[in-house]
Formats: sequence, C-alpha cells, structure tokens
Amino acid sequence: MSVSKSEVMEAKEKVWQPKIVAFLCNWCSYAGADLAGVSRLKYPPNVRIIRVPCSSRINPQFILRALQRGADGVLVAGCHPGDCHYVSGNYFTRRRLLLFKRLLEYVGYEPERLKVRWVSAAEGARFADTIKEMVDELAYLGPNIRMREIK
Amino acid sequence: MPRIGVFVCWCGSNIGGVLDCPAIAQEAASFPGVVFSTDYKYVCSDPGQKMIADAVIEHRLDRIVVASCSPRLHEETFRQTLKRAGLNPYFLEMANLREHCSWVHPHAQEAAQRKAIDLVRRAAAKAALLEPLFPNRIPVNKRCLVIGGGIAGIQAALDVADAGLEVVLVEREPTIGGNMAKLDKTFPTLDCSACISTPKMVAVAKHPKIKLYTYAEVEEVSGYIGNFKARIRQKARFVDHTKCTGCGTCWTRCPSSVPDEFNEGLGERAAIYIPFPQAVPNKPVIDAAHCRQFTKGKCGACAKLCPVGAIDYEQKDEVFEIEVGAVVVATGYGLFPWEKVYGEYGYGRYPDVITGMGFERLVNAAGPTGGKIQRPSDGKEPQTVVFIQCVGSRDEAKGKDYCSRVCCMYTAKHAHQVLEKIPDAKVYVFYIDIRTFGKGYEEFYRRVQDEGAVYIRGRVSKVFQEGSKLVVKGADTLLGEQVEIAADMVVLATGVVAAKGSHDLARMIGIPVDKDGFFQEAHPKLRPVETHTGGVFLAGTCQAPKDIPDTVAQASGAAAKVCALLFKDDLETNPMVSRVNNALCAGCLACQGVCPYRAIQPVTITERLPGQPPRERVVAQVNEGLCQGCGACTVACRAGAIDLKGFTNEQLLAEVDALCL
Amino acid sequence: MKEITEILRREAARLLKEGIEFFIGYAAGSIPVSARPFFAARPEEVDDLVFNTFCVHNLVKYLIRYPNKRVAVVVKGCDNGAVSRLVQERHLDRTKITVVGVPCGGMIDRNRVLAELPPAARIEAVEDRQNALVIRTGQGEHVFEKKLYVMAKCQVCAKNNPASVDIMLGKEAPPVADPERDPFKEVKEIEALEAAGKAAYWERLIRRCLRCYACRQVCPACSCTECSFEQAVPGWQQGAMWLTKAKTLPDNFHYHLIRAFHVAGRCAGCAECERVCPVGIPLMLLNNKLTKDIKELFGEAPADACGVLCTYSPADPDEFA
Amino acid sequence: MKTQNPLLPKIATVIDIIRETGDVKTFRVILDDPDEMAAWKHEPGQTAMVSVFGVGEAMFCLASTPTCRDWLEFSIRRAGKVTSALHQLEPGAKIGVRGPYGNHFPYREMRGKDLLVIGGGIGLAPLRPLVNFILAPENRKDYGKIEVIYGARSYGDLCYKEEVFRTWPEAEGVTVWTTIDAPEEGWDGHVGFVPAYVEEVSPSPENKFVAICGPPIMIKFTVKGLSKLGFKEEQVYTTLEMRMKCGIGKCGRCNVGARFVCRDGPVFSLSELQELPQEY
Amino acid sequence: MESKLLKKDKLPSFLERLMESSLLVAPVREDGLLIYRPVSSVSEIELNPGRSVLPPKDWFFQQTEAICRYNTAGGQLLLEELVTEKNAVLYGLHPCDIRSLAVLDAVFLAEPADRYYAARRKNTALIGMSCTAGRPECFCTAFGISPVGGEGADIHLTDIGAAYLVEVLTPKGKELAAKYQEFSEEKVAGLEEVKKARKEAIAAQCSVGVDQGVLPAKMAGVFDHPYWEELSRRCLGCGICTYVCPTCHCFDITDVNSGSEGERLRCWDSCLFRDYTLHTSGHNPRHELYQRLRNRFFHKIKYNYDRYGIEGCVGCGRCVALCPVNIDIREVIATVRGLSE
Repeated sequence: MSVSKSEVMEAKEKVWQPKIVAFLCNWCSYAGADLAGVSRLKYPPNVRIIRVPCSSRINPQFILRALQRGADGVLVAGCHPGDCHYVSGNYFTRRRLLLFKRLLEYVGYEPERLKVRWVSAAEGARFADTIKEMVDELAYLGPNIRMREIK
Repeated sequence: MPRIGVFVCWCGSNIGGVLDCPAIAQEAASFPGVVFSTDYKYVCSDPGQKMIADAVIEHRLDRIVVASCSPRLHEETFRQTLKRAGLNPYFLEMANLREHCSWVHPHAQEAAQRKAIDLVRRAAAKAALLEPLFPNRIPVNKRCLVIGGGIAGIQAALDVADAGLEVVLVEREPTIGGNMAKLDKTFPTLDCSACISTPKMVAVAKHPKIKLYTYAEVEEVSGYIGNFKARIRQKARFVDHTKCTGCGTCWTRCPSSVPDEFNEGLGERAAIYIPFPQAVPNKPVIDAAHCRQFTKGKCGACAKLCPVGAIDYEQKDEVFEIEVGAVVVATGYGLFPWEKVYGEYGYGRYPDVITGMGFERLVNAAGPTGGKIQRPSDGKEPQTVVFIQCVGSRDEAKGKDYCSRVCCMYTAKHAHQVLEKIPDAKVYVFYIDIRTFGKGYEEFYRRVQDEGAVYIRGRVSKVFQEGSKLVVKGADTLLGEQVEIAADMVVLATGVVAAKGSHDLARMIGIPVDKDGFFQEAHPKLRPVETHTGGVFLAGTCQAPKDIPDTVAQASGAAAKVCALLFKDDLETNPMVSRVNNALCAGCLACQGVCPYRAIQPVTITERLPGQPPRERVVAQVNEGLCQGCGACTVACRAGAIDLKGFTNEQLLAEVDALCL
Repeated sequence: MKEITEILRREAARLLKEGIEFFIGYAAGSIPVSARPFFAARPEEVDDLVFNTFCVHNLVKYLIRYPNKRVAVVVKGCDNGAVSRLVQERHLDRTKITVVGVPCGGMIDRNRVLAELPPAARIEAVEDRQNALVIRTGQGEHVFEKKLYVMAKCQVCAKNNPASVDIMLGKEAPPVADPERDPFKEVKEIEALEAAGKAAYWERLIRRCLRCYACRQVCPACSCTECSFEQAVPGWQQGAMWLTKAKTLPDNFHYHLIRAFHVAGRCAGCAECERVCPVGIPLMLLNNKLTKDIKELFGEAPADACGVLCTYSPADPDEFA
Repeated sequence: MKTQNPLLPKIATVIDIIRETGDVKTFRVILDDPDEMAAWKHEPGQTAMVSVFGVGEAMFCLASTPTCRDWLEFSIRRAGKVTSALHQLEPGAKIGVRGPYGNHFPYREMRGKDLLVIGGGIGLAPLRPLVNFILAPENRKDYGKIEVIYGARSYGDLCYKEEVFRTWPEAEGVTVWTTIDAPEEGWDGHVGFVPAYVEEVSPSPENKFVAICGPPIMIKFTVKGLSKLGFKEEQVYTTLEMRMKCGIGKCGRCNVGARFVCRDGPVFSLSELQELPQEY
Repeated sequence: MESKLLKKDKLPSFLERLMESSLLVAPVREDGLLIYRPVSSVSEIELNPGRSVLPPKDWFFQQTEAICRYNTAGGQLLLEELVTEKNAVLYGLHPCDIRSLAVLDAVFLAEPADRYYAARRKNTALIGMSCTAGRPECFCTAFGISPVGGEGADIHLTDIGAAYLVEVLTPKGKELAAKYQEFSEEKVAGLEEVKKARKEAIAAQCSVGVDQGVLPAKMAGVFDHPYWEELSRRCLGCGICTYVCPTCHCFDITDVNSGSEGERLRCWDSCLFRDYTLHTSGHNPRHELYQRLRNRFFHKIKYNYDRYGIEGCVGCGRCVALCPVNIDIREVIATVRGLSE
C-alpha cells in the first residue's frame, strides 16, 4: 500500500471530511475557479476539480460513478444559460441534469449530494461560496454510503 | 504501461510556500505508470522546460504531468516543450496546484497537501490514457462573402478587396447604401450623408475584386471556416441590366404608383423604379406586386418604351452557389414598429406624427418635398415641432429595455434642422436622459439648445388631434408639472431593432442571437467582431445599435479579421474533436440533434464482421472542420459510440476513480 | 377474442401470400394462462396464431432483427409507440413493415392470477369469458374478474386501440383504464418517502437484480447495436469500462439508473421490462418517474427532435441559477 | 501445504522480451517461487494462462521447449486488451502464470516417424516446442527426419528467425522451407502462400505425422493440398483457438460440441475435428 | 440408512438447534419471491417451500466471487487468495435441486477441483425435502429423479401429514441428527406406500416421458435441423434461463481495480450473451442467436451427458416458468424425439 493511501485512510478515520468531486467547464466555471485563486479567496480544501470542455460533456454516469466510488458530493458547474462557449451546450446540460438529479433523489440520494451551478469566469466568489455551502451541507449530512458495497 | 514523468512546480513561494512540493513529487512516484518525478522552482522557466526535455530523453518518458498553475495559463507553453522534446504535444496533462490549491487553501496546509496529491494522482491517471493527437490542415478558400450592402458591408467589402482578396457582396434591396443612404445629414458634423456614402457605393460597383449582387438573398450557408458554401438567389428584376442604360424613360412613364418605402411612405414611386437617384446599380427593377403587367396581365408600357428592349417580363429568379472562406454579416437594423404598440401616440392614425427616419426624408433635398419641411397632412410648414425620444428604447413596457444609442443625437440634429430651415419655429424635445457619448456630441447638443430647442425631461403620456393641431400631453419631471403643447408636427425617435429576417439568417449560418435579436458576438469585450462560428464575423448594427463611425470602425475590424484568416493558405484544426466508433454506432443520430455546429452527418458504410456477409448501414460521421469539441454528442450517444478526443470517456472515468480512492 | 383471432389468421394468410417474410403474432403458450410470440412464415402456419388476454408481449422489438425484410407485426395500443420511435431512430424502414393493430381489452397479469390459486392446485382448464377469466383446478372453479386482474399498465392505459396502423382488426375496444386511477400514484408514493426510506426501498430490490439483461433485450427503446454496458467489440473496452459483469450493488444500480435514463422520453410504456424481470423488480417505477418529470419539466418534445434530451428550450426551468 | 487453487496464478517475472515481428514479442518468464519453477512441467503444444493484474488474463501456448527447465516462453501478438498490456511490459515486470493446460502433440505416437511441420506467421509458436523437443539430444534418436514449411506475410513477419534460418537448418535431418506472401527487397527466397508452397514441396505422406498451425484460411487450404498429396486425416494435427477464461474446463465458453478446447485441446487431429460441430 | 420421525411442530426447534453451531441457509419469501439465503431466525424461513425462483446453486457457486486480491503498487505484485471456509446447513432442497448439485459436482470437483466450490460444498450439510405436489412446469422424472427421493442429501425430510419422515443418509447427516434428540424412533406402517403414492401423483404431472440416456444419442442427429433457427426467432437472447438454471455453471473472470489495487472476480456468464464466445479477432464461433440457443440445449441434454454421464437438466422447470417468451425445454425434448424419428 502506498504511503498517501494510508495517510488518507488515517485522515478518514480521524476526522471524516466530505469529499467533493467537481466537474467544471473550461470556459466559464474552471476560469471562475482560477479567478477565485487569483483573487486569493479562501474556501475549504474538500473539492477536487475535473476539467471538461463544456458542461454538456459531463455524462451523468461520471456523476454516478463519483458518488459510488467515494465522493460525498458532486458539483457540476458551467456557463450561465445563454453564455455557453459552445452556443447551446449548457442548455442540454440543464435538461439532462434536471432529470438525472431528480432520478438520483428518487432512489435515495439526498438532494445535497449533487449540486449544479452556473458559474461564469467572472464569478470567482460565487465558486468559493458554492464550495463553502456544499461543504457545510455535506458535513451536516455525513458520509455518503448509498449504493456502495458495504464490505 | 506508459512511462509518465511528473514535474511539480514551486512557482517560487506561490505553491512552494504552502505545499511541500518535494513530498508531492515523492508521493507521485508511487502512482501507476509514473517512472520519474521531481520538483523545481519554476518549471515554466527555460531551465525548467529544459529539465523536462532532458528527463524525456534520460528516462524515456512518453507522458508528462506538470503540476503547477492553471492549464489555461501554461498548457500551450508546455505543449511546445513536449514538441521540442520530440513528444506529441498532447501527451501533456496538468495539475492545477496554484489557482486551485495553494492560493485558496493557505490556511489549511495539511489538507491542501492531501488535495494536491489527489490532483496529481488525477492528472497521472489521465496522462496514462492520453493518446497522440494530430491536428488536420484544411485549405482556405480565399474569397469572402459580405451579407448586406449598407455602410458596414460596403466598408468591409472595400477593405477586404483593397487587400487583394475577392469579395462577394450580397444586398437584399435593389441598391446598396442601406439606411445611411436615406439620411440627410450626419451628426454632429452635419456633412451630407449621401455625399460621403455614394462615392463608397460607386467604389464598390467599380472595384475589380468585388462581385456585387443586389436584389439578391443568401438562402443557405453550409461548410465551415475556410470552406463555406453559400446559395444565393438573384431575384428576378424583369429588367436585363446588361442591356439597360438607366436612361429613366421607363420609370418616368410607368402608369402605376406605389408608396415609396425609401421615403418611408411619404412619397410615391413607380412600379418600375430605382430607389433613389444615386442608387447603385443605377438601373431599375420591376416591383411585380404592383406592376399592372403582372397584376392585371396587361400594360407593357415600359417594354414598349424601352429604347434598348431591356424589359423582360419572363425573367426568373436565378439560384447559384458560391464558395468562400469567410463570411461578414452586415445586415444592419430595422426601426421599432411603433404603430403596433404606442396607442398613446395614435397607432400611426395621425399623418403628422412621423418617425425620425421620415423626417430625414422630409428634410432631404432628394426627398419627396425636395427638402422643404412640410406636414404630410396638408403640406403646411410646421411652426411647432415636438420630438419624442426613446420610442421603443429604454421602455420595458414596450418590450425594449436597451438604449438605441443614436436617437439622442439624431433628434438634436433634427431640432437643429427645424430651427435652421424654419425661422422662429418652436421646437420641443421630450427626453428621459440625454446621451452624448461621442466625439463632439455634447458640444452639438449644447449648440442646439442655444439655438432655442426646448428640452423637457419626461415622457409624453398622450398625443391627440385637435383641429389641425396635435396636442401633446406630458410631464416635466424637473419642474414636476404637467405640460401640454399644441404642435403642428410630432417626430418620434424610434429605436433601433434587429433587421427583419435576422433570426432566420442566424439559424441559417449557425450563429446565436442575443435576447434582443441582434447577432451574438464571441466576447462582449475582447472578440466583438467574431462569432462563435469560426470564419463568420459581424459588422455594424446587426450586432448592436451603433452610430456610423462605430459601424465603419467595426466593419474595418471585421475586414482585418477576414484578411488575417484568408491570407493563410491552410488552417490547423483543433484535434480535440469527436470521433465515431462505427462498430458501436446504431445510426440513430441522436448526436446530430445536439450538435450546435451541424458537424455530424449520416453516412452509409459497408460493415464487414469476420465470417459474416458485408452489410450496409447508416452511421454518424463527424466533420472535423466543423466540430469544435464541446462533447455534447458524447452524452447524447447512449451506446458511447461517439467519444471526444482529449476528453474520452475512459480518461474522465479514470480521473473520477483516481479522485475517489 | 375468438373473432379477432379469425380475422387475424385471414389477414396473416393474405399478407404471407403477398410475399412478406414473416407475420409476427402470438400463439398459445405451453404453460397455463400464457401466450407466446409466434413467427408465421408460411400461410399454412397461420392457424397457430391467436389473440387473447394473455398476449402481453411487445413484438415490435423483433423488427430490429430484420431491417431490410418485409415483415408484418401485431401491435396493441401500448406496443404501438415503439414503432414510430424505432422508425424515428432509423432502425426501421416504415415502408417495409406492415403494422397490424388489434383492439385490446387489457392483458391478464399472469402472476397475480396464479398467486391467488390455492397452493399446488393443478390447473385443468382455462376459459376466457367476456369479463371474466375462469380457471378450473382440482379444487374447483376460480373466477377472476378481468378488470381487477389486468396488468398495472392496462389499468391506466389510454390508448388500448392502436392509432396509425396499416391494418386495424376488429372493432374498437372500449377503454379499459380506470379514469380515477393516477398513472403516477406509485411514483408519488415513493417520492413522498424520506431519502433513507427511498434508498432502503430501492437497495432491497436492486440488490436482487441478476443482470440477466432481459429488461434490456425486450425493450424496444434499447435499440443500440451494442449496449454500452456490454460491448462485444474487439479491442474496445467500453462495456467493461462503465461497469463489470460483477453483480454488485453499485453496478446493479449503475445499470438500472442509466438504463432508465437512456430510455427517458423514449419509453413507450409497454412495461415489458417489468414483466420479464425474473426477480420482480418494478422497473416501470423508474421509467414512469422519468416520464412524469419530463412531462412536468419540459412537456412534449418536438416531433423532429430525437427524444426530449436531444432538444432544449431556453425557457426550461432553471433550478441551478 | 495448502490446497491447490487452480484459478490462483503463480507470481512470475518477465526476465527478457524478444521482439519477433512488428506486433509479436516473445516473453521469457520465470516463476518467482523456485520450487514451483522446478516443479513446472509441460508438453509440446500445451498452453498456460498469463495474467496482467488489473487488466486481465488470457490463454497462450507455451513457445518454449519442455526440455528447457530455466524459463518459460510465450510468443504473443498484440491484438486485444491483455496482449496490448503485455506488449507494454518491460523486463522485470510482474505477471501471473497458471498452467500448463490442455493436451499436447502426440509425440509418443510420433516416435520412429518423420514429422512435417507447417506454420504460418505466429502459428509457428505452438509447433516450435515440438520441433525443439525432438531436436533435444536425448530425444533426437527416437524420431525420423523433420520437414518445416514456414511462411508469413513478409520477411518481417517471420518469427524465430534465429531458429528458422540457422539452428534448425544446421541441425541434422532437418529441412526448412520458408516463404513470404509477396516479393520484397533483399528476399531471394521463395515467394507465395503456404498452401501452394506445400504442394510445390510435395512431401511424401509415408510414415509421417503433420503438425499444422496458422491462420484458419491457411489451414483450410493447406489441408486440402495435403489430402491431394495423399495424407490421411488421422496423420494431420492442428490446434484450435477459443475464447477461454478458466483454462480448466469449468467456465464453459470454449466448448466445441462436448469437447472443451482448454482441456481436450488445443491439439486435434483432423479426424477428431470431423466429429465436432463447425463452431470454432 | 436410519429413518426417524420429526413431529411437524418440532421442526423449528430442530432448525434452531442447527443454527447454534452453523450458518443456516434456508428458503425465504421476499416480496413473494422464494429464494435461499442465510437466515438469522427460524421465523424468516418458509418451512414447507415450493420451488424457489432462484436455485440454491448461488450458495455454492456465487454469482460474483472474489478469487483473489492483488496489489501492483511500485511494480511489485502481491496476491491474496480469498476463500471462505464456513460451516453451513442448507435447508429445504427439493430432489431436483439436490440432483443439480451432483451435476455441478461433476464439473467443479473434477480435477483440478474448483477451490471455492469445493470449500463450500465440503462445509455445507444438505437437508432435503420431498415434494408434496408438482408444478405445471415440473418434469424431474424425465431424468429419473424421484420427487420424494433424498439421494444426495445428508438428511432428507418427507411430509407424511402430522410429521416428517427423517432419512439420515450420510455420516454428515448422522452428526446433524446427533445434535438433536427429539426425533422419535417409532415406526410408522405404510410409509413406503405414502411415498410411492405421492411419487406417482407427481410423476403423473410430468408430461415429459422418461428415456434417460436415449435422448443424447437422438440429439446428435438434429444438430443441423432448421428447427433451431425457428426456435431462436422468438428468443430474446437474455440470460434468464441460464441464471435461474440450477446446473448452468458458465463464468467469466474480470479484474476490478481501484488505483494500484484490485480484486479478480469470478462472475456468472451466460452462453446466450453475444460476447460469450467472441474472439479478440472479432471472429465469433457462435455469432448467431440460434447457434447459441442450440448450444445451450445441446449442452443440457447431450454434451453434459457425453462428458460426465449425467444430463445437464434436472427438470426443475424454472426456465420454463420464467422464460419471457415461453421457450420450453420440454417441447424441445419432444420435438427432438419427433425429428429424430
């Protein structure tokens, strides 16, 4: 077993901290997260960012996979409707995730487990706030154990 | 396994001050596929990049992970580094330890350290699955299509043509010149609009590099940057312009007369006509809707009279296709249809309530009154003229909340013209705010006030006829009192709206429109003349209301963009585009529906499975020239037959898994 | 029913004489209270064709196997939606297939009937009377009032007479649906549960899934040449990539949620997935949930769009702002 | 001593990788546990399961001669997931090996007889241990002469060049004919497909066994040719390939009729194949 | 063989006694589905079960079983064998399911024996139970199985009204019986008649005649008959018949990773799935559905017999009852008889 693995394990055992996997579109939200950095806005270190060209690239299966493999919450962020770099991508994202989020909740995921937010390249603060907000919500909910094999 | 090298950057103290970079590098060494990892003060520096290149050789690395700042900053830098090191530039994956970690978590070093390690693990996991990508080169057709022959289209066409490139200019009306040709004088300099625009019109007609199609419309635009195809319909003029000399016999003797749209309906024209004396081309067309030959089936006056026999009632529309490398959209604007919504101004029932554009024609020497200001109702010279601004601008109640930008100034100009042409006339201007943003504008506005124009801040609540007068009721919000003015003529400063048909055009070319129907620029600040569709540029008021100097400036800007594009012999395409796995594709074309670039088309393939007879079936095919790599199709495809190079399903899942350990 | 069967056989014989490849209909089943899909290939085979209250199967999926052949197929109202869907998605050439519509008075829910027979009762005869199904066993006669024992889908069926078919057999059947019954009743009941309750409910059911893929195989909306969960494409690891053959709770959930999501807005409501499930997972509760949400969120998809997820409206509700 | 677990691979190390052709590499492997290495015995034609953990397991024929006790060899063409993963390995890599599995060429019955070996491309791999086994000093006397007819698409696609062009021809009582499909620069040998070449060479069927392996199409036509030359079906042996998972006749998928290729195969005589359904 | 009597009301306490020393796997009804699973209290158990939806095979040959755990961090390779050794008693097996274990034994215990199956088989005692009635789909007698026969079980129970006849058939059975004293030794007259009568009653329902050993030969003649293609037309190509079959034993082996660690899993597979025989080259020996369907029936009726001397079908009727398109192996058998005539 590798060093970090055990470190992370210990950390988990010591104080559980919610883990958030975030899918950010390259043109708006990823830039927004960059801006949060450039502006030195502090937010909790619980989020792990995956960069995609457009929020419409995010397959709901990625979200489900994350929730089943160890994420306590998933954030999807893209350009505001109408501002999509690819003209209409986020409109499709919106449709897909409106449905998929409801489906996840229907089978027992708490609504807070999946958050979708429009974050523009200018909204570094909005990104930081979103993370703070999610961490609070998830910390309150506790670890995500749904649809996992409890060994 | 590929051989991955990981390079952790301190970025001086930006990262190194918060994170323990050597520890991260040491940690990374245990990730699957990582055979070399190290840390360095500034990886982006020359020695830093050299270090990567050397490591590639020394450790036979074939995938590189750079853990430093945002890829939006240095991805291209390091791709070049890889190229120099002899690797495919797309064998790079970056972990954003600065913007996404050290800068935002200085307060939680331990947790930040763990996060950084996760981010690098993610990057390594993706790197392990990176494939070499190779940009295509597509040839560029060195011809430009300009849609719209107003001042914007004219300027863009001339600039591009002067640069030595071929231009095809297509204008819907029988003449080029657009709205500017209708104007009398231009603010604030008061030089005559025709005098400055007609020479440009003539220049277009004469330019060897410009092919001009008037009375023609673009019906379809397909293809992609550098390689567009456009279908153009040349509407039948029923006049053979190769024969016609423009002598004018026909239109002077034509028996039917029609309200003259060029004069805003204030005058009349014949059924065979040229819009105005300096029209380009200066040859007539027959307006079949009003020509007796067509409506009644008999007349033929013009045919009989034409000395060169240029009249041809049998003429049909011609449709033909051209190929161009770039498109400039310069379709101009329309005016707010006030009659429909401004009941308080009489829905256009009162003849002496006219629009600003109508006024332009009235004061124009070439206009219906030969330049005399007369009321349409009785031809008398108006003594009291009321101007109402913001008709269809800044008026949410009427569905237009934006400012049309030009009304304040042209109203001021009109006020000046009234005061100039009608001694001791009274001029009142109702306004909300006065916006004089341009060079010399504020001075002009003051000058008009000094000349006696009375500016009243407030909206007009009602206009109604009383005898021969128009009573204008309004409020003066500065004095806080009601005002009532008996006017001879009322001029409405109608706002600027998107030209009719611009929605269809947008859909046809595949560019978005904004909430007000104007074409959407790629970026409001930094890419104001580009659209989201490569090779399609915007000029003038089709993008947003603007005055002539701004229009001309944007037109020249578009021209510069076109030149920058067409001077290339070929283009490098973005290799991060979608690809179809035919074996999996069921041909349902769900992907086609979500593609904003119309980059996906069905093709029929012959499928050969081992030991099976070949079978023909339809699958989706991606046009790499059109595909911009958004990936929307990859999710629409249930079978996962479409994947996005550079962001494949497999890579993204690996990233998820790496982060969820 | 009798007369329908008669007309059915006549039409089938005619079409086969006219040279169609197959007439896909129903024949009597080999076990009590059942029917089976039947492919008549020769006029002399049509006498095996029947239509009765056991003909639950949606035969439309079979058409995908014969993309270029002239085939006739029997459809009930609930099967019919699949035809247009498959044509729309280019799996079928509408000109090649003959759609034979049958009026449907509701199909008997076999399991519920058998469950109510006394244990180990030996079925001696099954008789289909107008409104009742009569089963004679060693223990005597058991009468089942049809409208109480039709399948759940029939109780809310609004289209028991298929529209826009090539040939319609018999006279229209009266509506079977109970107008009082809310088609989304069960869905709403689950929606009303606490998150934990929902999870408990679904985990018990989904854990049971055998991953036999019968629900997928039978579903006319599952029309991919290769399912993304099991792609038998050499050198292409997609299938294994999304999920493994392992029957684990996460993989079972992944399969069922994504299956439902993939047919979202495309499910025609024939409920075959639910019928064929050997371990009784109520899959329509997933499909109906999506159908319900789509109705509420987006209304109907424009006819030209390839499903409600392949289109959008700027005016879609925005809960993410 | 714990009970044997046939599905649990033995840990092994790749000690050397020889590039045979563009897409074929030969992996030289030793089992990490010296006792297991010493205990390992296989026969010409037998197979083994090779694992790349995290990727999967696949069945390959043992390309090394049973008489070599120091290591095992597998010649592997890059085709699917597992083979691609194997091709990415470097010496020192850890893999899993279990076996040997299946039957073997009937080398006992072959005693005192001549042997005709016909191979195409990578198809020589299962035949190679047979030849080398017979050429081993302790066995050579038991067998007659050996004829090898071997072909491939191009010179580059011929495997085991060292043996094919030196060791075997130089050995006593061995004749090797090689051919490639199309003429190419620097090849002065025979050009043409294997089946045709076999008929050209026209070996006599007298007192002879034939072992043939290669692409199905090559086998098909070569077999036709052989019967023309008077060979009987029971004289001719070939090997079958099927998708396999367990290698011990339990997972089911490699059945051809009632026979499991992993257990009862891979080696079959043509007369045996006649008995089986054409589902391979 | 010794036989005892067990008063019906004593059965629960007997089972409770067994649970003290070993895990009890028994038929349980879940949403109307009868399945076998470990129970924590006798109250969960369906004491007098009919035919379960899923056969008890899953207890011995798990649908998903971890072969080993591996770790490849740092280019090393660590393997950890994962075999579960725990004592269990399996209660309430019907004769067909008991026979199915004999079929599976032939496959999994044949050298080299399957470690996982062998371990579970060795550590599990079987309590059989005679059928009291047949189901419409039953046809065990076609394979010479007696619906009241306990052969293969360690202890076998037969309902004779007020009590169960307890047949202790093996040493393992003796041990179990020894744990429980409340068996009455009294002899009941006419027991054999009761059993015989019931056997005939059920046999009468089994429409498929008995011709053990003859059928396999007949199959050989009909391999190329168009019948298989016709039969396959309505087949969905799903895995129900194979997954609910008590004797189907096909499996796949896959690695499931998380980072540099992972587990190698053995999972059920179905010969009706397209990728089952697909070669890497893309060649598929049984590309067509009818080939796969034919192969299954040949396996059940012929191949298994040829190879192990025992048919691969035990006539439990599960596939008949659960096939969504009513493909009925009894009809197949009848047809084969007809065709081969």
